[in-house]
Amino acid sequence: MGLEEKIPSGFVLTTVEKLAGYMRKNSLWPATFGLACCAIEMMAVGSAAKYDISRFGMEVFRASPRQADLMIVAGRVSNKMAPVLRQIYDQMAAPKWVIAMGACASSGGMFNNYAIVQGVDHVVPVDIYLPGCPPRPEMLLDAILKLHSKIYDEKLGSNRAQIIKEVELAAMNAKPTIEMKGLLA
Amino acid sequence: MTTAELIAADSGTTILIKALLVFVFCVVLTLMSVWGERRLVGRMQERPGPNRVGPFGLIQALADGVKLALKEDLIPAAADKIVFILAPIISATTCFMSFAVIPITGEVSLFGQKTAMQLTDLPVGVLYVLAIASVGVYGIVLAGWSSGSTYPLLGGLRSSAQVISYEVAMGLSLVAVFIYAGSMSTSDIVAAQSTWWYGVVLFPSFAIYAISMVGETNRAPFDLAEAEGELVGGFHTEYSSLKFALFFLAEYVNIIAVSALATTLFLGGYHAPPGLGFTEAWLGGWFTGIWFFSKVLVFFFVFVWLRGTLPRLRYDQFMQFGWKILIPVSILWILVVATLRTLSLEGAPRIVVIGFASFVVLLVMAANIGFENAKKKKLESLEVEVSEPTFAVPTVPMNVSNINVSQSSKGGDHV
Amino acid sequence: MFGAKGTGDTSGYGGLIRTAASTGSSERPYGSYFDEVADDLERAYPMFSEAIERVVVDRGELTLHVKREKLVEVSKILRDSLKFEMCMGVSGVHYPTDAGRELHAVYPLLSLTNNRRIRLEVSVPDLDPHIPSVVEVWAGNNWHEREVFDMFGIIFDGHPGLTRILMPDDWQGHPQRKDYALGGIPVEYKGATTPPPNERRSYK
Amino acid sequence: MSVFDPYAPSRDTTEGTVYSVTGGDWDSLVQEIGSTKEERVVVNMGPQHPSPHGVLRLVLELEGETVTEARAGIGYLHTGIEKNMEYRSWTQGTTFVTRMDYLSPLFNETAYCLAVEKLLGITQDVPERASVIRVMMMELNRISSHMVALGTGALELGAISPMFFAFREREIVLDIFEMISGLRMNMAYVRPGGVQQDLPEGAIPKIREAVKLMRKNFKDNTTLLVGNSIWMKRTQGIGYLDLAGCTTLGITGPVLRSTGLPWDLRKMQPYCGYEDYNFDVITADTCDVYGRFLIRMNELEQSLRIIEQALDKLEKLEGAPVMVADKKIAWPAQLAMGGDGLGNSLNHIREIMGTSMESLIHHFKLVTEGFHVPAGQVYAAIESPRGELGAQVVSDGGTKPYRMHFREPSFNNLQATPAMSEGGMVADIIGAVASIDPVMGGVDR
Repeated sequence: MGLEEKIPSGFVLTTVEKLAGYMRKNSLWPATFGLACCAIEMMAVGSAAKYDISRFGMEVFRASPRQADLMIVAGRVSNKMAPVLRQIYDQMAAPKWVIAMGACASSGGMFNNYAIVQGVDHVVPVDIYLPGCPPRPEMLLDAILKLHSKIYDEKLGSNRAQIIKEVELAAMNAKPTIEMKGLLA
Repeated sequence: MTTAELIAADSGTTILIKALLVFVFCVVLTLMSVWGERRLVGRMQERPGPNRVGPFGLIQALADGVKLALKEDLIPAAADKIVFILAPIISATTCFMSFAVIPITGEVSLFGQKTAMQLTDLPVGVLYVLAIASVGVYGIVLAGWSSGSTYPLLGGLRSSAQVISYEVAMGLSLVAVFIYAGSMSTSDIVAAQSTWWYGVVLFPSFAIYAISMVGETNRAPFDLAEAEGELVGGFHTEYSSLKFALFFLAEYVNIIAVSALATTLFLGGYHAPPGLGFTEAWLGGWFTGIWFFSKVLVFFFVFVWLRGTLPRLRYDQFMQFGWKILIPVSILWILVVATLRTLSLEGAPRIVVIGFASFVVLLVMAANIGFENAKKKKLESLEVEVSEPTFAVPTVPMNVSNINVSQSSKGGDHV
Repeated sequence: MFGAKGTGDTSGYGGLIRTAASTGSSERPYGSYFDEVADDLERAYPMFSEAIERVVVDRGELTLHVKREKLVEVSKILRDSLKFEMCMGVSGVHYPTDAGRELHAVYPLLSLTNNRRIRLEVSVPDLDPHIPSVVEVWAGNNWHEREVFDMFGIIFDGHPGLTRILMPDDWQGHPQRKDYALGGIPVEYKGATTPPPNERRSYK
Repeated sequence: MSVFDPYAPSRDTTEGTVYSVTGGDWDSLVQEIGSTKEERVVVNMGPQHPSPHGVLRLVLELEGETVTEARAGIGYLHTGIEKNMEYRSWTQGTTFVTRMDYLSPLFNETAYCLAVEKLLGITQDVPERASVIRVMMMELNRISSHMVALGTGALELGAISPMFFAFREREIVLDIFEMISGLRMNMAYVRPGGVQQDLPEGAIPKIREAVKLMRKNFKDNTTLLVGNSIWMKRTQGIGYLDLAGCTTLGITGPVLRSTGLPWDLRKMQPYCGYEDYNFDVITADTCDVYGRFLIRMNELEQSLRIIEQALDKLEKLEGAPVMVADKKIAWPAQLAMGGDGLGNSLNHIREIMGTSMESLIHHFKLVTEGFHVPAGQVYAAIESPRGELGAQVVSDGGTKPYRMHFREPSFNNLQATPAMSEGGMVADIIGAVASIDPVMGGVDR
């Protein structure tokens, strides 16, 4: 997050974007953030030869959030854990991504009660929601690959600023959820 | 013409080219070794390892490096800023410096000029390497101290204690080499090994050096300064981005550096293994570099192998091992070597030398037996004192078929 | 046929009326090893009839209802004389309709020596939720009592450090009491909302 | 704090002063504590730390590398499962309990179902085939659970490879689970009255093959660890807890057996027909981390023995029911895949929709409302991989549990952390906690 932010938009920037995207997606170090059942499937992705996440250069599960790029929130987040989760997210160095692994992390799942945060997106921004209770290791691999392509296409510098502007504009003009009738209209 | 004289004749351009080559060699070898380690460990654990980035995943390490460089640079609020920035720089620069005195090839021709792939040849080359290595440790210690958090502090403390004790063992293990080679210059030591490698002649020294070099580089099973299980990341817990990359780089360059030193001092440096001496003239002497590489890679493989196999030692056990075993053994060994050397230099008859050697061997065996007996006795006398509990402890009425696994062999009824 | 008698609750959720379960006292002989346990206890503890309110044998399990003032004494006797070396924790139960004895604490005991299990039960009113702690008898009950305090608000007098254990320190209320709603947040989906499960029926 | 403060009262206990803090009185409190205590190094491990299994928080007070005080903080995974079950029918309860201790889902389910069956008074009516399947599944589960314990335990002591070999074994077991129940974890396979469905075709030979393979593979980890002098040094004499300590702390499972007491509920208070199987209880008398790991390694072999005997029994019981005969309890769905790849057995649907109105009503009532369970309270305990797992169930006669409480072995055993680790080194704490093998999902529920 330094020089590359200052390149003017144009051919050079798009080339740098591609290169940075390629390097970033291929060296996506996850932070160890296992919480519940999903954590075991996450460990299986890292430790069972059958799935072997190391093929994508991701076996470097960093214990220190400072060195991690990806936080896989694997499992239910309780009200007591939420501040800790946020702190760890804040300790990570940008650019950083979050996968909400499993139904509980995505939406609270079957535990809609006093103890559980109803979706980790109440606490940190989420890039990929992965359904399942718990998702199979193959599903986690798929989510990671989807995140890879997302990272690869990510924009830098002025291009990024442009996109942020557009997204914010769209959000301003969007109807509130309560007015979005969808299928129930 | 000795290597020192060869190098002294170098022109300025040659020196520059050589310096560049040494640097490139280090960086490339580091990138390859990061990849190689992950692939090798993968094979040991029956999985493929990184294989998606580039052919066979070869540029995996490059991707890691570039990514780290593109990350946000964090400096914790509690950190001592100047030292925090300085620490990785110290680590990364010093690790390269020791390569200046490592002889990588024998006599080669570089753009028509006869030279040897060795940047400089100091008369006290090995001492220089040791000194540089000690400075490098400051990087780790300062990183731990300046981070302003407990894990790095503990990591840094462990590291300083570790390096002090293992540097002593390492230095002592080299004394025997100096005695035999009669020189502290790396090129002279290589030249002195043209008939017998010191790894064979001075095997105890070699073993001690090999153990302490693992301790010196903070690698498993002596990776206490990082100790992911206990201290998260140890000294580099608070580091991110390029600063972390520098530590990462330093770790691997250090591995290569100590391996290169081991090759130079104990495995005949760039010389071919016995019986393959004729290859040394191939490619105008450059082939000797290949022998050097292969020996370094063997050491590197052992580093990876250790990591794949062994658990981590505990801090106090590690220090005990250093101070109570490695250092006393080194000192005794130096005494023996010095005596033998003096005897043979004084021209004592061969029978006396052999007699002395076998006397020492017998002495060591006797000491070992005595030591084992003492250990057994100590184990027997070790009675745990248990105060009587004030409440009921269950008596075991059970006629349950059970196997007590701590009492070795099988029991119980296998119906 | 399906057991829906009396309440007329055919909602499918059986959530209209919850009555406290209360099994009456059992008479001797209790069967199994229970008579022996009761005899031993009576012998070792002369104030048996004062301390034990009721003896219930139900589904092959013996429950001794103990007055709270006598709990620690009875526990010590059970541990030392009757060899119930282990207490498998304590669990709270909240019976809001059982006036004067709303909160129950249930202690399952295990004897390794005799391979027996019994259960102690103590009940206290909502307004005075104090029970003497048995941590000095069975140290392993430390966390269990903290959990019951956390979840039911029963205060264990003499506990070495009675603080919340599962919920955050600044949490309000005791979540597993019956008067505490299940909680959760209403889920909003394109204009339609799904209330938390305990509010899903209009009969609430 | 001498003056009573209504907002931040404090009282002195043997564990030190306990403060109740509300609102903004932190500053005064911190000041007070800061003025009285001497300076010391306090390391806060967790709740997110690579070692202490999951979200356990350890607060350590250090003197150099020596731990002078250790306290465990839990609750970071509190899910409110016990409360949530009070709002679901008895059958739905298995779906919740299976997610408690996620490394041994089948044990949670079985403990719960045994308790419900006891309440219903149908313990004797559970078909034998169902019990045998339960035993087999539980023993497979014990293997997968012990494998994770061994793998992560070794990883925490710094050895990385055993982890991979352990997960290789675990995958074999999970494949069997998937074949039988359709899920790798959290399968809600054991139901009150029996099991959810019968074994699929060809399951028995496949399991036999897996047993053979595992028996061969188990040696890998044993040879990697036992006999490795570093591993021995890191485990022998570490985390000492003797029989007196275990009983007073209520500790069960491998930790209790490492003191030499062969206490195993499968032998002492058999359930699910465990009295009909031949196996040995594994004990050690070293009272340390080494003994506990050795017990786990050897229990794997005993589990394989039980599985083989269960398979023999299953072959004899081919075609027998796996659910109680009482239609008022048995879940009506005879699960089978329809032609569309979804749903229920076509025959079942044809019967309830076409031929019998009563069947339809019955199905509807049982699935939406669930069955009633007579009022009362019971405690059912089984031997989970971590110790005694007890289900304390109270029913008020309704279709939902009135109160559920689980006596989790991890919750109880974790209390031994200070006793095992105080006075040791920082690195020993990791080994001691690993030897307890706590699963935070079970601890916090």
